[in-house]
Amino acid sequence: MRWFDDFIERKTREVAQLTSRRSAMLKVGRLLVGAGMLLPILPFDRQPQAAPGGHGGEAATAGHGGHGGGGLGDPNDDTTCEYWRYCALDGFLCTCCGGSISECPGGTEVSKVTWIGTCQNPNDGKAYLISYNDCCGITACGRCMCNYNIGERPAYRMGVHNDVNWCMGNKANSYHCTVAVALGIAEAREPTA
Amino acid sequence: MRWFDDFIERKTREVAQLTSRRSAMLKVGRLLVGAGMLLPILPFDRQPQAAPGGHGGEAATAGHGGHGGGGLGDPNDDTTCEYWRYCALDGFLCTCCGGSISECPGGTEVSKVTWIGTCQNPNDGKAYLISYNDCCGITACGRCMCNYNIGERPAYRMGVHNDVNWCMGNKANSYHCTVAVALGIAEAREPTA
Amino acid sequence: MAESRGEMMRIWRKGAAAAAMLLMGNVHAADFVAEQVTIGKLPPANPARMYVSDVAISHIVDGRMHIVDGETLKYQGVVGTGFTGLATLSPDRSEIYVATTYLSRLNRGERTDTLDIYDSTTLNLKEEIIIPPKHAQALPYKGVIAVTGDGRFVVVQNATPASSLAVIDRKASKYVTEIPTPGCWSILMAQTSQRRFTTVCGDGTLLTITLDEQGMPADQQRSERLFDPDKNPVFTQTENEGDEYLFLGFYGDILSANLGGAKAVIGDSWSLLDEKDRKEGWRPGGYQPFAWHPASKRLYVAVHPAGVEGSHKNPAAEVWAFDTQSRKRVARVPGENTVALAVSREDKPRLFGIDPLTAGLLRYETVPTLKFVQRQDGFGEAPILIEMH
Amino acid sequence: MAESRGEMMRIWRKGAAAAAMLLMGNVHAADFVAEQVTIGKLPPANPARMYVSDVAISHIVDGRMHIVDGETLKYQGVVGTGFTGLATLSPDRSEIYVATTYLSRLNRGERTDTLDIYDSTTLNLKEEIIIPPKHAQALPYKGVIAVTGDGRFVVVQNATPASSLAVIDRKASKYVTEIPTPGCWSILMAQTSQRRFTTVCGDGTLLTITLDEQGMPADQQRSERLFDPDKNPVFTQTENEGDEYLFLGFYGDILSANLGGAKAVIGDSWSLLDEKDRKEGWRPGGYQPFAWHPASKRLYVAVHPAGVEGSHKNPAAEVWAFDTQSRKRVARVPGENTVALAVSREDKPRLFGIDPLTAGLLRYETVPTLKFVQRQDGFGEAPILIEMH
Repeated sequence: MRWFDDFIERKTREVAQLTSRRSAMLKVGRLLVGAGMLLPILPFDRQPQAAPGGHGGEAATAGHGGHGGGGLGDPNDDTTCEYWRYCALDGFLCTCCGGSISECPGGTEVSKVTWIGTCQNPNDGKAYLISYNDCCGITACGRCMCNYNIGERPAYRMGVHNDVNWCMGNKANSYHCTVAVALGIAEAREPTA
Repeated sequence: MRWFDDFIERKTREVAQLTSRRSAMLKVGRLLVGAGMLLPILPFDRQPQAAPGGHGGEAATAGHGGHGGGGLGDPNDDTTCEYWRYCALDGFLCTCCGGSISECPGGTEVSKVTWIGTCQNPNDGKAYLISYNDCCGITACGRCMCNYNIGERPAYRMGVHNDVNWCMGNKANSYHCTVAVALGIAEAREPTA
Repeated sequence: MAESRGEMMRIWRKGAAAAAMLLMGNVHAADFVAEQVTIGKLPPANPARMYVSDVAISHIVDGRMHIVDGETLKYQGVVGTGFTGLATLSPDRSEIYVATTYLSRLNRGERTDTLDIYDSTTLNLKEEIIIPPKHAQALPYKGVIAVTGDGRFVVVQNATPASSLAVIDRKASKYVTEIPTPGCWSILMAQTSQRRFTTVCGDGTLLTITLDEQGMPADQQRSERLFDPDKNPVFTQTENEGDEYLFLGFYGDILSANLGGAKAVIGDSWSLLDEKDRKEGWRPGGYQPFAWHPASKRLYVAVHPAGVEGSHKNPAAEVWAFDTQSRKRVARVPGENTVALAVSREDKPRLFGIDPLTAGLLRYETVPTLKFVQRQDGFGEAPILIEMH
Repeated sequence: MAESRGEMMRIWRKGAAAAAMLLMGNVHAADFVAEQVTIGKLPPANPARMYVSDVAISHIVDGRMHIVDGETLKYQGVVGTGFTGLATLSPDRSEIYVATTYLSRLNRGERTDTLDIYDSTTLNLKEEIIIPPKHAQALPYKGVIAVTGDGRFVVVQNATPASSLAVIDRKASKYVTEIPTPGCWSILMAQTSQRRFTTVCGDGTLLTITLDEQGMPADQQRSERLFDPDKNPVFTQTENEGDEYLFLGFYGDILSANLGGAKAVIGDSWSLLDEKDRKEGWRPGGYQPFAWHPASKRLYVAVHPAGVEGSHKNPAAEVWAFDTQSRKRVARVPGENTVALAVSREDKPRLFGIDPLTAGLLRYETVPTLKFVQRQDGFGEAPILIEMH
């Protein structure tokens, strides 16, 4: 199984190299937020909406973003694109679709294959390997579209590519939303460029 | 065939009674424009967009209405909701989808059944029976959504109801867009209310 | 290279947890347990839970029913309703029924209509019952799909465009029969009978159909005229307390009928409007323009001023509350552009609405007085119907 | 009542014209000929006609390819591309090919992948060829579906996620074979050979595959390394003049290779950036970030300043024009947020772009100098790829 270990080692190195700093993520993130690429409805503003009843926290939904929010999203609010784990996430946040950061919404199934990002947690300064699992088999969620691409690469590097439907390996293969679970701690290095 | 003639007579009377004045249409129309009911994307502004290149005339598309237009739509511009024939039309204008006022876009088929409105032509002051044919069998157009309901009635009066898919009678039964052809001249009467 | 890629895929197929273990062997396993992805289900329902139908007309083959916690207006989940799906819940709220169309090639091809049955807690599909390809490809108005009080039969509005009703036996998981209902629309369940429902006809009468125990029509009787469809049409939406059904006229009348018997009995009617209202042209409007809370005798209506022919689906300028005993208006509040109203079944009911400009859901308190309290925007694209849990 | 309703339907089934005749008998037949509904087709194409792929991710099962007249930015029609459909045209532009997925129950159920073939004038479906259910459910990047120069074979990118290519014989209307291409992506057709194409691999090499006359792989050869995927990744989009292909690096390099032979030959490379550009952090970005007009030797690139890791899909702040002979920048104009560029194949080419903020299409003139001239917004939801007629 030596070749196998080699693969893992290479893969690990690869993702570690793609590690990016929070500062870079924020710069890119805001620009993409404005761009709204792949948005079903454009333009919009992804500021979190303060729910008048004090039950806020749900992010503005795609296409209906409020303009009442202010400032950057909170890197610790997992219903905003700016949540730290989303640095290579391209899709709908399950946290806005009835799920959570690690829970697919009811009625879905978890994608069998995933793509991997490496994101820095601003709370401990460490870089984490993040697995982005798509939740599959029911109609697209359409809420809280995010598109970050730190460490993302074209499809010739499939494991770090986010422009495919990662429900493709499932029998129920339509795309609903994406979770972001932490797999482990990676070494934080400067990104290649 | 006497019962048959009776039916036609009754039907004709019914649609004639539903005839409405342009003024009423405009009042309702503007409100509904603001409302954007059944819009895929909200809110929007249905003002026609003046295309910078001088090739204008295409109405603002659903969800992406420009705000550069001015004033009411032209009752003689069939790419705006305010076109006179659209007084009971609820759907996407085929004139914005590659078709024309009487032509379904390429790749579609014409609905076999229709609903009927009676709209006043501001150019000659006469009321016309308008047949709203849905164009069927391909993906929804999604452009130039209009929703006028003059003379429209609930589904217990199916022939003047616009909240069903009139492609239902076709084998290719998904809904793409709606044309509005003039079938004849009706007597213009005051609407019932 | 080729081999390792192949193996990579195989690793991934074991799922994220397995991949995590392997990857971590070469990273920092210390102090970190890889997270697992799980599948959620809905939290226990409260009476304010809403099921909001959305026709998604720009992608009409892919409609939805959004599930929203009315207490917080937080999104809880979604059920795909397909191409002009008509959805409702079982009387005990444990199941969601969707009558819809699937085409073999999305927008073309062979048409299959089904009654899809979902568990309302897990949102998993439990069953699919094939029905004739005639379900009404219509906007999801209240009453286009209904269930007998004992949960046994589901009745679905058909349109070809000729109107008929499909009867499905939920217990036996099979389609039973089609009942022609020419010129009539909507299904209003009797409450004191488990085998009886009424439909609203274009000549102004009500047609009551009584089923036998197999779900076959055993009796059909037509009532006296409830309304004049030319002069005073009614919305098809109804509200009821037991067998006492209320209808709303285009021009502001409340009509009534008792639908408990083999033949509907027309009750009395009254107007929501006084002389001044009429002068200002107030009229009801919307897709689900009124809601009734029988226990408190409160009726809520979405209204707009300067109503004209064709304004019957207009969004509301105001919501008015009436006491159905005194037949007096007891409150008027801003309408927030609502085109739908629904009230929760609880002692201190909450009233909900839909603002189509923003695909927004609206929450009003009704106790001590009617008051708008919350709005949350962005529930799908074209939500037009609310069913309460 | 029941009978007359039934008859009404029968009348209507004859179509609007028949109904018109009948209705007019009782109205005013005088001087009015009832209009007929007809089916349109596309007007003759001009070189500026655009085919714009839209993944419609909020309703991902129902994607589209919008057809737009580039001279006026007027909407001409649409082809449904299903669930993550990949679309392109035949070399003679007479047919549109869409490789896509249909699920038997819309978002679930049995998966069928097809190559749908449309007439590009009538937009009618001509044929459907069933292919293995492996087509890449990916964004429609340029090169994920391609056709041999003689129009015979259509090649489709697969992903399970293991990468492979599906070969379809258009003339025989049948699927031929699957060619595994682990770790590689995209299909770049040789122009001097009708049976050869190249794919870009994750180790930085190019893999060239030569088919036999039956469409079976007869030869596969891997090139020297074109790029370092870790240090200097390239976009998968390419532009070409004959067999001379240009690649664009994430950090502003133009790389080249000749793909005419059995083994790709790596050419020289140069940078778009000067010292000042580099200092300002200019980088290319987008989904189709560059366009080349070989006849005029003009290369157009969508660029943004202050580029960082992850900004490779960012919308453009500027569009830069280069002379590929002198390798000098000859113009820079506002980017209008474009994420795609395509240039028409004509003497005075027009350049087109996509602004994703507004789903807008952008038109630039290139003669005498590059200049932004028109924008029209609202072409679908998530357009990201332009193919010119």
